[in-house]
Amino acid sequence: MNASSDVGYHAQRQSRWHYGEVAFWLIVLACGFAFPTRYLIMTDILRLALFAMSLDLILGYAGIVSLGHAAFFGVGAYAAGLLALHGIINEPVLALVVAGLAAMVLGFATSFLVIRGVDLTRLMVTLGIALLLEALAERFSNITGGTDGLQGIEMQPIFGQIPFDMFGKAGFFYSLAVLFLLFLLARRVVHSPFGLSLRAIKNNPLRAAAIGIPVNRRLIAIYTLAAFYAGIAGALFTQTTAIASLDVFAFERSADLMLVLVIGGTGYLYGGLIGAVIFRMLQELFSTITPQYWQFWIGLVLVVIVLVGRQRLHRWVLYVPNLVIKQVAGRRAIVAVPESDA
Amino acid sequence: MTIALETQNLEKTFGGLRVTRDLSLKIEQGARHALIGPNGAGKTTVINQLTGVLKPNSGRILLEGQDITDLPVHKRVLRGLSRTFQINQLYPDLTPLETIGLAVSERLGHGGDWWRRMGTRNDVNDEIADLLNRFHLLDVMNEQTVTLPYGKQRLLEIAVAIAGKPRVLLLDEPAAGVPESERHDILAVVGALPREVTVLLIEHDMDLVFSFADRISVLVSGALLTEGPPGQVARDPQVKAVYLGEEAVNV
Amino acid sequence: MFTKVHLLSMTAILTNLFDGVAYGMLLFVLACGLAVTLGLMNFVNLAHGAFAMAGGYVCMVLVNRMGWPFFAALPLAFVSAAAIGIALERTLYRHLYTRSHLDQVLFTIGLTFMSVAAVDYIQGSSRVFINLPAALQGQFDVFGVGIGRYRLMIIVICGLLTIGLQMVLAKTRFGSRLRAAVDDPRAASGLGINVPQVFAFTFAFGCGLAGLGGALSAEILGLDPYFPLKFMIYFLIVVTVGGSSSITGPFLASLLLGIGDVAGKYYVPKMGPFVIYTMMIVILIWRPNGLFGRTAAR
Amino acid sequence: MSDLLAIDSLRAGYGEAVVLPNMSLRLAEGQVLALLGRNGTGKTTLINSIVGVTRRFSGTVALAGTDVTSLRPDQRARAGIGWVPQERNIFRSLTVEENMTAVAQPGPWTVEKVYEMFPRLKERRSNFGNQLSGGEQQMLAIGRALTLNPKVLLLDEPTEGLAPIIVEELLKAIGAITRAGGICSIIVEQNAQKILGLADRVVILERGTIVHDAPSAALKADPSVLERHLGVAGAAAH
Amino acid sequence: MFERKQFSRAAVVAAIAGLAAIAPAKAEDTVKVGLILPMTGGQASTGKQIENAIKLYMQQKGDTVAGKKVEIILKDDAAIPDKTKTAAQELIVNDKVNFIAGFGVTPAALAAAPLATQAKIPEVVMAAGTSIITERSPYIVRTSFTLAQSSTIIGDWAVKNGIKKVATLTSDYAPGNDALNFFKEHFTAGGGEVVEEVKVPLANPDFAPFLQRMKDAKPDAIFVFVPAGQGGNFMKQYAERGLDKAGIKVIGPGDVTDDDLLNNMGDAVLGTVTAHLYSAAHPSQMNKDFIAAYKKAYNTRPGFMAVGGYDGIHLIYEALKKTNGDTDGTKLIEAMKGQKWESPRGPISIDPETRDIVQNIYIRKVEKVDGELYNVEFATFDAVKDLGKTKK
Repeated sequence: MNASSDVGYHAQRQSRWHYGEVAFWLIVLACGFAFPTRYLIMTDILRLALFAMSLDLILGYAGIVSLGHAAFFGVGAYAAGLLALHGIINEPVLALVVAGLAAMVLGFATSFLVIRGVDLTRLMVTLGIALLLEALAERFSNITGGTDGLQGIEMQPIFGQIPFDMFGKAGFFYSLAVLFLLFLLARRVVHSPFGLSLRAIKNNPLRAAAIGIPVNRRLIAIYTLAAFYAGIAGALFTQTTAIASLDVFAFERSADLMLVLVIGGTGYLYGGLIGAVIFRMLQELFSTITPQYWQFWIGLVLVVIVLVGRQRLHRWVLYVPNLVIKQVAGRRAIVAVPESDA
Repeated sequence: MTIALETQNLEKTFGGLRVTRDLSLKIEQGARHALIGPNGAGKTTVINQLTGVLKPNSGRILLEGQDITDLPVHKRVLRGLSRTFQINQLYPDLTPLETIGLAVSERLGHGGDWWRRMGTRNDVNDEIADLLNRFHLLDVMNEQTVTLPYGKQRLLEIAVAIAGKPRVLLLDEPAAGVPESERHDILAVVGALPREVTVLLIEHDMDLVFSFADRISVLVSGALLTEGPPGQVARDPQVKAVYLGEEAVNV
Repeated sequence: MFTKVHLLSMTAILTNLFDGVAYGMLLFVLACGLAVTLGLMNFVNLAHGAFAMAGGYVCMVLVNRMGWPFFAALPLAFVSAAAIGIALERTLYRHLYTRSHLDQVLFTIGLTFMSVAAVDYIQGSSRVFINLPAALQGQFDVFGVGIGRYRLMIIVICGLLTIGLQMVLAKTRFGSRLRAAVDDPRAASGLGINVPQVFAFTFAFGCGLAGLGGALSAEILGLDPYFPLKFMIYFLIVVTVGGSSSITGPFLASLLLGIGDVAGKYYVPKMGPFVIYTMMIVILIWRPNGLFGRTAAR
Repeated sequence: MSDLLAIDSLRAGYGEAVVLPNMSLRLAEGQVLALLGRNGTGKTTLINSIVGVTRRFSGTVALAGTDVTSLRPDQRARAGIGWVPQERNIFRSLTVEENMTAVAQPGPWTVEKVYEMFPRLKERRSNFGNQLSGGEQQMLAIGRALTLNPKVLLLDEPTEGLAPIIVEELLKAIGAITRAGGICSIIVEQNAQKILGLADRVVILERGTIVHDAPSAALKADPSVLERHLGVAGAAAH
Repeated sequence: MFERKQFSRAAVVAAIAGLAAIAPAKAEDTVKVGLILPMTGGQASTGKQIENAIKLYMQQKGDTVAGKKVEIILKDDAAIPDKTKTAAQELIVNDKVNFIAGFGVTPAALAAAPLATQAKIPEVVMAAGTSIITERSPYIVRTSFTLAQSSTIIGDWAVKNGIKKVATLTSDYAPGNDALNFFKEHFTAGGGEVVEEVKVPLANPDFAPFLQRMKDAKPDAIFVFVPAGQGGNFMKQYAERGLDKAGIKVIGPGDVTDDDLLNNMGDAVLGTVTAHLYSAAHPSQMNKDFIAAYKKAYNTRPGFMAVGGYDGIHLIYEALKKTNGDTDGTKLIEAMKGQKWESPRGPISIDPETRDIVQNIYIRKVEKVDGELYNVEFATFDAVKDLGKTKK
């Protein structure tokens, strides 16, 4: 049937790999070789990107707002830290997965609280959970080291072969590999019927239920998965920095994350990656220019982004590539980025 | 005749207000049944109870003889009860292709499938293509819903409900708000619904009601006033009174 | 060690209650403007603390640098914060009323960052204090219960404000127009009430209250450029726990939070903020719209 | 006599949906217009469009010769539009008296005069809006619109929920108010019989379009028109 | 619907833009000091004092030493350790700094320690005060203080001066715990009794309830340690609570009566006795000049954090002089060991074994001098080493 194969073709349009995407990842990989002196900050960007991708899964796809995503990051971070510190699991990759699972368990448990209520309640409940964990971590300082954090973490080599080095080279490629694998998984998930149903729930939960989608179950599933991602990001943080301190739970971490995702755009997975690059670059730029007052400029950027309108801004950003594509390839120009958030 | 959808002594109160009063309806298999009544008669409340959005205070709802009173919305859908909304309830960011694809996938039980990509199941694709074709949406299948003309959105609204292969379909004012020029498409599509689907139409537009329905129930103040074939309802003096206001009708 | 302290003596309980009430009242004055913007205009204004900070610094400059009497500077704290509020409302905020909560959150976090850095630039990052008149310093004893003069003044001022606020809302035409606008903005507008104007005025008033609260709180909470970030969470707790449909909810939530916080620190110092966060989560799960929120509406 | 209300080529609706495709209607001082039609034919949308709370695509609305199209609803209200909404929309956290004083504008209609007309409201003056019965709410909605001292009074199903004796008095009062000068009224009704005695003129809507516009006397003379446009049988005959 | 392909092109563009921003810095023939301080966040005042003091020193002494130009590269870490670590690595690898310096809090100083070891460059700690820091790397040297230094001394002093019962209030983090433990050890060894012990959260808005608890415990004195910047709040509420009237004294390390805030604290602070390394009232000519210059430049009084910074940069200068401009890290750290000089706080030196500071600890009492509040020194303990290490 002609129309049917046509439909199949178009339905797969989004999930097919494109040259641009391949190029994107090649460039990221190339960065690892081109800038051997900037591994730490690039690793930082990768972790942030993974963390942002986690938020994108719930915010960009399912429309769940969260001001407390650091809760899962923190659990992952402490889990990885404790595993390494006490030598429970010495192999980083295995520890990473276990830490992610720990966060995932928390995600599943708290998802029941989060799927209830309106946006504001969600913001506050998620924030509350993160703050609560921070308070707990401070309270049980005999386990967590309290305000001073876990001291003396020493990471064993990855697969027993590749040691973490001071300049963060191993950490960078390790993080990159993890990010890429999890990206592949996320990409697969969001282009599945499950992923599509999340977007439907975000767009219109009433109608989603009316075509037979078990809304709550889907939301719980994605929230749990996102918690896993955030936990992995947190565990990567601990493993690559050998630090786990209370600020992994901090409100600022969750807030920054939101900014990253919004700068990059939600609902297409690359938003977190691009946002992380731009955000860190901006932060780096501003804090180099003015180490004391960089927050002012970050704030200004945010205000401008919102005032101008995220959609319009993305259109402007895409204006030049648009023009190039039009000239070179003679194809239809990019119109807009999907943006309709909770 | 088998009964597709039935309510038994349905009661619903909001605060002290009885909005559904002892309502017992029987809708036969394959019927084209219309539910009419003046403003505030409680039609929407009845729909919401049928679909599971609201819970009745008492009374039962039976779908093909099975009690569905306590089932959540999505489970009723899976049992074959679908609805359209008076005000479009679509996914603004999704395309008609995705919207229908999703509905079909959910029905076939692939909705929770998180590994297989969309568009890789031929049975799903076939069905999507068929629906897009029937509802005149093939040409716009890759447009974002929010950008479609109102009439196309209305068609999509009905197509989504049909994609669930319902055995009973509740149509809530399908032609509401559609410009005159696009109205014809909607009426044609509604008229061409397969006979095996039982349709309950909630409608103000009497032209549409009388051209479509083979049976009409009149709801007043939450209670059933009368029921019968169109001719009989049209002649009913009580109905006349409700609509024209000869006398106040006490129920 | 516990045995040596008579933790459960009547005076200890009363002193804690007094301190808790004062703390709660302060939180209320600081946060009630946020309840207004959130409940009335459905606008998430995370920059609310910035207005409080503005009021605090204005008061500090007037008193410490220009030698104004403390009580003369307080109204100025109100006025300046309200003026900044109305200026921002007219130029920036009103464009965002119809935007998503996420946009509002980002925008106001951005404003908060800017205010933090700006105040740091102008006034430095050290904590500042406002020179108090001698009459407000120290404590006096009532049947063994220590009554702090400054806290007593806070209770008096904030109590009067709360009563005044309630009176304005309940008894004046503006109050009834405001309530009408909240109840049903569409009908209110169709019946001749200029809803945006009413809201703008209310917004400015809320900012003014925050400014006043900022000036009053410098002594107790400390005033530095990070004030808006540090206390943002407290304000949000007050508003979400109390519900934002009336001022009674936030008022009671503030008292609850104030007393709970003080008692928590006194009796279980190690548990610290744990008590409060748990309380908030439980309340929000039990009643997603807050203790006194409207459950039916929206 | 000049037109107090003039609607020209108004196209309006909600969101993307167009309910009134092209509405033109003029109303002179002292006129009482009965707006009839089945459910969903756009009666309330027409009222709401005059008030200014619908989406306007094109066309104009003028009040006493002044174009009010670009005015906000509250400005229109102050310019002289008194609205009794279909859902009554009583402010529930305001008392009966506050419901009126909050919107009142100077003029002959004072709260006291409203109390004279509805003594029941006076008894309940300090009750809150959400404590009133349906009938009381209806009285209050009308009283509230009157204290605005409007030039155009828009009543969307004002008799709904009122006892017959009150309905009669109310309709009489509306007639008297309107004819006392400086005012015109539009009453939306489902129950045509109730209102034919009062109205000077009857407009019937179908799918947002005027299908009948004539003096009410003509309609009384020929009930088949009503049957055709409002009844159930009329459609069956198609 | 957006076009994925085109979008990912945009992603590529963004990535390239990102790359362009990361441009490697080239090394020059200067001496670079990477200064990592909390310039934002709750600890910002610490960072600013140190930065100010360093700027002042370089204005006074010029920015060349041993023929090399000294360049300061300031990075903000907001007192968050992972940011410290990233900043330190960036500074070492890209900016090729010869020193890393600053470090507002202990975790920050610790986070940078392994980098200092591996890169073999000196880490000059100018603020953080936990004993263990200098043990974490042979390249760490400290010009601030340790809490053990002052806490033990005030513990001994208290017992000898008629204080028998003490309640303690300390911030719940490593320096606070150091202060508490060293104090307790010395105080109880001398026969004193700790009747109440409260650890308060580091970020703590209101001391009132804790203070009430202190008051109800009826001690002779309260031993207090709160981080620099919070002392003002504490003292205010101490007075408000009427603890001064109840005859409960405040003792502790000098953080609580930090000079830069002291003047705002009100008269209740009068009579507070603290043990500390520095007082703005230290009666040396050098200190008077330092204060005058600092006040002139920044219009505020310097606190002990500023002195830590001032001495820190001095130590860097001196080390460079000694190596004749050689920037080899190992040589520099050797040059730093055993350095002795006169600081605004008095005579100080670097312990050649522990690389920690050896300094006089003064017992001071808050008094009013010319209408301003000062910590007036009345007893001196000479050349105190860090007892946290000498014990081991």
